[in-house]
Amino acid sequence: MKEHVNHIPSYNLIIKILVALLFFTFINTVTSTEQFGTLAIVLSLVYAVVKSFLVLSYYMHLKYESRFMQYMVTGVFVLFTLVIFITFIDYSFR
Amino acid sequence: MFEGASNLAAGVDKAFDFIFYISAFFIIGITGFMVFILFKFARKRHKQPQQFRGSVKLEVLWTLIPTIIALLMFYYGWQGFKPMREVPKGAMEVNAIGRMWEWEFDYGNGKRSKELVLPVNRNVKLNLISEDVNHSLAIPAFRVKEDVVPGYKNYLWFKPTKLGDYDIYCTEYCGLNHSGMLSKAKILDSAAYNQWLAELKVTKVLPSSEGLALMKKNNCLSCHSMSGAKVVGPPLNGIFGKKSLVVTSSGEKEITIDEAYLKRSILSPNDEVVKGFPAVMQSYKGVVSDEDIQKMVDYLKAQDAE
Amino acid sequence: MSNTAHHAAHGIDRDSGKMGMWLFLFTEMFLFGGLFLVYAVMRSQYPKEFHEGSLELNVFIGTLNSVILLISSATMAASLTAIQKNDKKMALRLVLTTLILAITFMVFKGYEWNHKLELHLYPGSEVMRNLAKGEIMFFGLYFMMTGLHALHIIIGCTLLTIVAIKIKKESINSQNFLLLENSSLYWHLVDLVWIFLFPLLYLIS
Amino acid sequence: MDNVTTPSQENYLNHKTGLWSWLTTTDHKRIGLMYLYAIVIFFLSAAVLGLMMKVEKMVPGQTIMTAQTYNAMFTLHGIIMIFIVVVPGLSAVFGNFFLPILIGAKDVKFPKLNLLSFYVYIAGAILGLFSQFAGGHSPDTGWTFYVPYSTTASSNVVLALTAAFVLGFSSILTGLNFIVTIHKMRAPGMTWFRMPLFPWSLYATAWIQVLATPVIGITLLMVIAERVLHIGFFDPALGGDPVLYQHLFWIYSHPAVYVMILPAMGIVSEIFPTFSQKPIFGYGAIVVSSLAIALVGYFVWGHHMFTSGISYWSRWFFSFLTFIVAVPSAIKVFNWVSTMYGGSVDMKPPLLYAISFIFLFMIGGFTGLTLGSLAPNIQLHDTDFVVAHFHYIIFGGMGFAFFAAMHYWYPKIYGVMYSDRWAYIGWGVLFTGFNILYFPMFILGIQGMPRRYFDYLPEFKTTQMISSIGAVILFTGLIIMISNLIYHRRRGAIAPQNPWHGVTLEWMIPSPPPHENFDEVPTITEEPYTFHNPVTK
Ligand code: HEA
Ligand code: HEA
Ligand code: HEC
Ligand code: CUA
Ligand SMILES: [Cu+2]
Repeated sequence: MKEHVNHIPSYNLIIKILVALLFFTFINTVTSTEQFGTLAIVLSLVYAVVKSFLVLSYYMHLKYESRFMQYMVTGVFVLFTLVIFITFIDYSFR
Repeated sequence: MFEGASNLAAGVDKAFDFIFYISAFFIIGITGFMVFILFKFARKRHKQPQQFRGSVKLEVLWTLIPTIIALLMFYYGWQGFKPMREVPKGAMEVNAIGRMWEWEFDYGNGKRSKELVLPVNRNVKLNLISEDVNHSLAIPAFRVKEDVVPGYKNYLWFKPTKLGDYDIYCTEYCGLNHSGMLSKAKILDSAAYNQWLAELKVTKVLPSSEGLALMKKNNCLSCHSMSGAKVVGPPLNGIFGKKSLVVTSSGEKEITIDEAYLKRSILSPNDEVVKGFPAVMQSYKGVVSDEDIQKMVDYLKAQDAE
Repeated sequence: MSNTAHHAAHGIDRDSGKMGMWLFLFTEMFLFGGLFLVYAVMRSQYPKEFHEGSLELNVFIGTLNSVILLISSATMAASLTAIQKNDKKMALRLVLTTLILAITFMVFKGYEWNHKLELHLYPGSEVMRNLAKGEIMFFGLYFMMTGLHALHIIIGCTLLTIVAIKIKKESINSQNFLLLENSSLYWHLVDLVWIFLFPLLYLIS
Repeated sequence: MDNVTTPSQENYLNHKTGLWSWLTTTDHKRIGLMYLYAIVIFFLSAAVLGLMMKVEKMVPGQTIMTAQTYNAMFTLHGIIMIFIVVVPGLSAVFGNFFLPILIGAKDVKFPKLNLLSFYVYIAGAILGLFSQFAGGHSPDTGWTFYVPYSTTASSNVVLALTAAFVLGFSSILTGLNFIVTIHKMRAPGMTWFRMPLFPWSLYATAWIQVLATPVIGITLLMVIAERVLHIGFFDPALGGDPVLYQHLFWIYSHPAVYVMILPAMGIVSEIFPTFSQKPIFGYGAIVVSSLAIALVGYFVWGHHMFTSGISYWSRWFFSFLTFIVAVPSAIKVFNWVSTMYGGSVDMKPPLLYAISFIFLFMIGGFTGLTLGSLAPNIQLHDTDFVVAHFHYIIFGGMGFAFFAAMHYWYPKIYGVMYSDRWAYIGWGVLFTGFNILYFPMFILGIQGMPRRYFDYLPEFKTTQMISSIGAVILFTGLIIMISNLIYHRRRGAIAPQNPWHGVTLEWMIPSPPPHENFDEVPTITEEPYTFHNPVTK
């Protein structure tokens, strides 16, 4: 196991991320109050995914974590998506 | 498998036999080979264990061959299953109703029967309706089985090909008397069938099914059946107006079941206990509103005595 | 997981402690994942009723709470930076800010729930029983999901309190801050869940 | 090498004594043993329930119990066997005891968490038993808790559900602990591919425990919410969906069956090389197939629901994947058999059990394929055929692997030997009884005999009778086997350090192992299962 340098995210970075997160939250409320139809749900999910990506990489330090952890977290999300997808093989073809 | 009596049997049996023979081959083969090894390479006889660690060729071989066999098995199973979901046009429809713990078959126009009577060689579609919990309608001789799920529109179809009586089971666990939820499928020739249908009495549809819903909701049916079966408590179908022997604190007496008695039985069941039953029913005073009790009693009153 | 710090004394290195925490977070993801699965299925069955149901929710409070949680996530992340920079005071202050924000979140949540109760909108109520089936489902999910989330916030608050005390006592310091790190991971997860809950419950028009 | 440990030497058993030292221990070996005793006791009590069900079914009609009791009985039997015995089973007992030793570590990574998960387990188990006896009816839903019955039944379902929830939590903690342990605690030189196969199988198992168990947790919580708070997730009257429950339940419970069998496969993978004095055949293939089973096993849950009205394509998909997941099992079977080929095979009791494992697992596996096939499933679903399938694969597979492990590691755990002669006799009776008990159930199932039936039609009389007699023989066999082990615990001859001439790390330390396993941490320099001078005396 190699010693990796311990990254400490600066206050500055933390605030930048916070601004981005708040920004997406704000847009989200806007795009869903207007009549965006089914697009609204898609957009909401896209924003949520972007936001969670930010939180995971910076606040939860995944960016500085080992490759293995990054794969694992991605894997878990992929696994969950697959489960939903497979369940819908049932529900969409009823 | 044992002899089938519907058009679907052949497909099921073919897939089953295919898997069965292959399995038998592998099980006997591998076991035989193991026994051979135990004999040939027993420590008594074979003192120099060879130290090889594997063979890529063999690994590939025994990945590929089982994959192919498995896919073949899948294919036969699928082929046998495919027709089961394709109901031919013009199949006659019967509603199969499952409730704790009986089957009822509704031929339309108020004609209901506890047994499934069908003409031979005609396609039938059974619409599966549950009035309470999950059940499953199974007729092994026809190789059919589908769950009867409340709120679901499930169905099954088949074409009976042989005259005779066949067992119907409930195969989804549905509570106390699950194993008693049996019936028969009677396959007649069409003349006999038509005559049977013509003679089938029209049962009046019960007025307040709200009462029944309440009884389910309050779990009355976990102790009482509406089919005449003795469960924990006495069956409640058609009891209104009948005579009943009850045990009170001052001894046994015979009463006629009237509205007042029904209410007393729900509010203070242990004052008059039906003879032959344990006094385990709890009072529903304060548990169920008077209004609801009235509805249940009305329902019990309206039940047709059979 | 609250005793990971204790293990630290016995040589639980930071890497292992964090890995254990991540594995635990995976289980949390699947715990909520089950609910999201139910949500997805039910939404596909009753799109209209879900829309109707979500109109009943207070978007303003929802948004406000989102903002609060995001900020609290930032302060938590910052406190981890602070402790690593050996700024004990700052770290403590940031953890306490997080705690206060968490409590504020709960107050708003409580207000929102209370409002629902006043309208007799709760599972099993008469009003609820007379709604359309899909709406009953929507509110059922709403209560279950936000309820479970709130439970996590409460657990988080307890954790934060312990962390604050330990920073104060300097048993969490710039050399040994695994508990703070793991608590902040936990806190971010709670935030992460809300990032999905908020649009799905409040914003689906 | 065969230096005999004198009992006076300090080891984990006499390192500290007294009940308190056991109850508060963080030694993985002691925790493993405590699990062993708890699990054996629960196994025996649930097994007695199984026996009683068989006695009830000896002849048609009511004999020794009412339908109500019968239903409560198979529910309790199922809950104990699945959640309390076989899911934790091998990993909690032998995993705890041998995982650290096999990878050359002094303990698991989080020893206190390990103890905590033991107590969580005990709490869950007690809650489960309590649900049977607390006022009201005992739960009678079956271990699957299908809604809407489980949400309307008047019995103590909530307690039983909570029990399963708590037990799941314990299982998660164990899994988590093992993953970190395997990642961080391997001895120097022990690369991933120098790790023996039992730790590998535990690794795959642990991932399933971590990633699948929470799903059952939330599902059971939803059922509890439905019963207590009247939220109608699954109640059609409130817009819910009963089949959705089945999806959620099996998303966990299918992977759970691999939680049961994977460690069993790991154990026999240890036994075959030792008793053949020959390296395992196809080490890499066995590792990969374990991981493949864990991964693909996640996606086949729907094969339990083929008749519940799921869509056509859903059935197609699940059946297809079910056949795919059988292939890695096939690979393992071929590799085990090939391991013995060319070896110097010594038919000691552990090997006998391992071989019976292959035989019974094949029968269970192939009948699983029959069930996974769409058309036959329609005929066989929820019949005694399914009951026979899973008893063959759980009891015949996992159970026999448990017995194999017991006989294999007994000398290591206790430092004494059992009687080979009685072990053979016990095996003979057990194996015969087992087949007489469960094989007829395949036939019953094919003829249509449904499961969870208190009573049956007269046409099944003879077959039921034969099967019940099998249960009694099996019972006798178990008693012989267990008595042999218990009897020699105090009176057995002192065991050498390495009675079977194994080459994995547990045989390099004294029997019983010292408190901290290794005096100095070993360094690993070669592949596992390397027999430099095979001993074939
Ligand atoms: C340890 C537990 C365990 C294991 C490992 C398995 C393994 C398998 N199971 Fe089983 N199963 C259960 C425990 C288990 N099962 C339980 C408890 C139930 C009932 C639950 C309930 O309803 O209460 C159940 C029910 C069950 C059903 C649902 C039946 C129904 O209710 O309708 C199905 C259907 O597909 C199934 C299939 C399989 C298959 C295909 C495998 C496969 O993984 C088997 C693979 C093994 C082999 C194939 C044998 C070895 C291979 C060879 C010798 C090589 C040759 C191979 C080929 C040519 C392919 N199982
Ligand atoms: C590990 C899993 C496991 C094991 C080992 C067993 C073991 C046995 N089971 Fe199993 N069984 C299940 C798991 C298991 N079962 C599950 C999950 C179900 C499904 C439940 C459901 O439908 O929800 C089930 C269902 C089930 C049924 C179906 C009920 C029905 O559908 O109607 C039956 C019926 O015969 C049965 C019988 C038996 C028998 C006779 C044994 C025998 O093998 C037991 C042998 C042992 C003994 C006979 C006793 C040994 C005792 C001693 C050695 C000494 C005792 C001394 C003291 C306690 C002091 N079981
Ligand atoms: C715990 C099981 C149990 C439950 C639940 C239960 N009962 Fe009963 N019931 C019994 C038993 C046992 C008897 C017979 C002994 C007695 O009269 O108390 C009985 C008797 C009765 C009788 C008298 C029948 C007769 O033939 O004289 C009526 C009417 C009745 N119950 C209605 C109800 C209703 C309505 C409910 C639900 C609201 C209900 N029961 C719930 C067990 C139960
Ligand atoms: Cu109806 Cu079982
Ligand atoms: Cu399965």
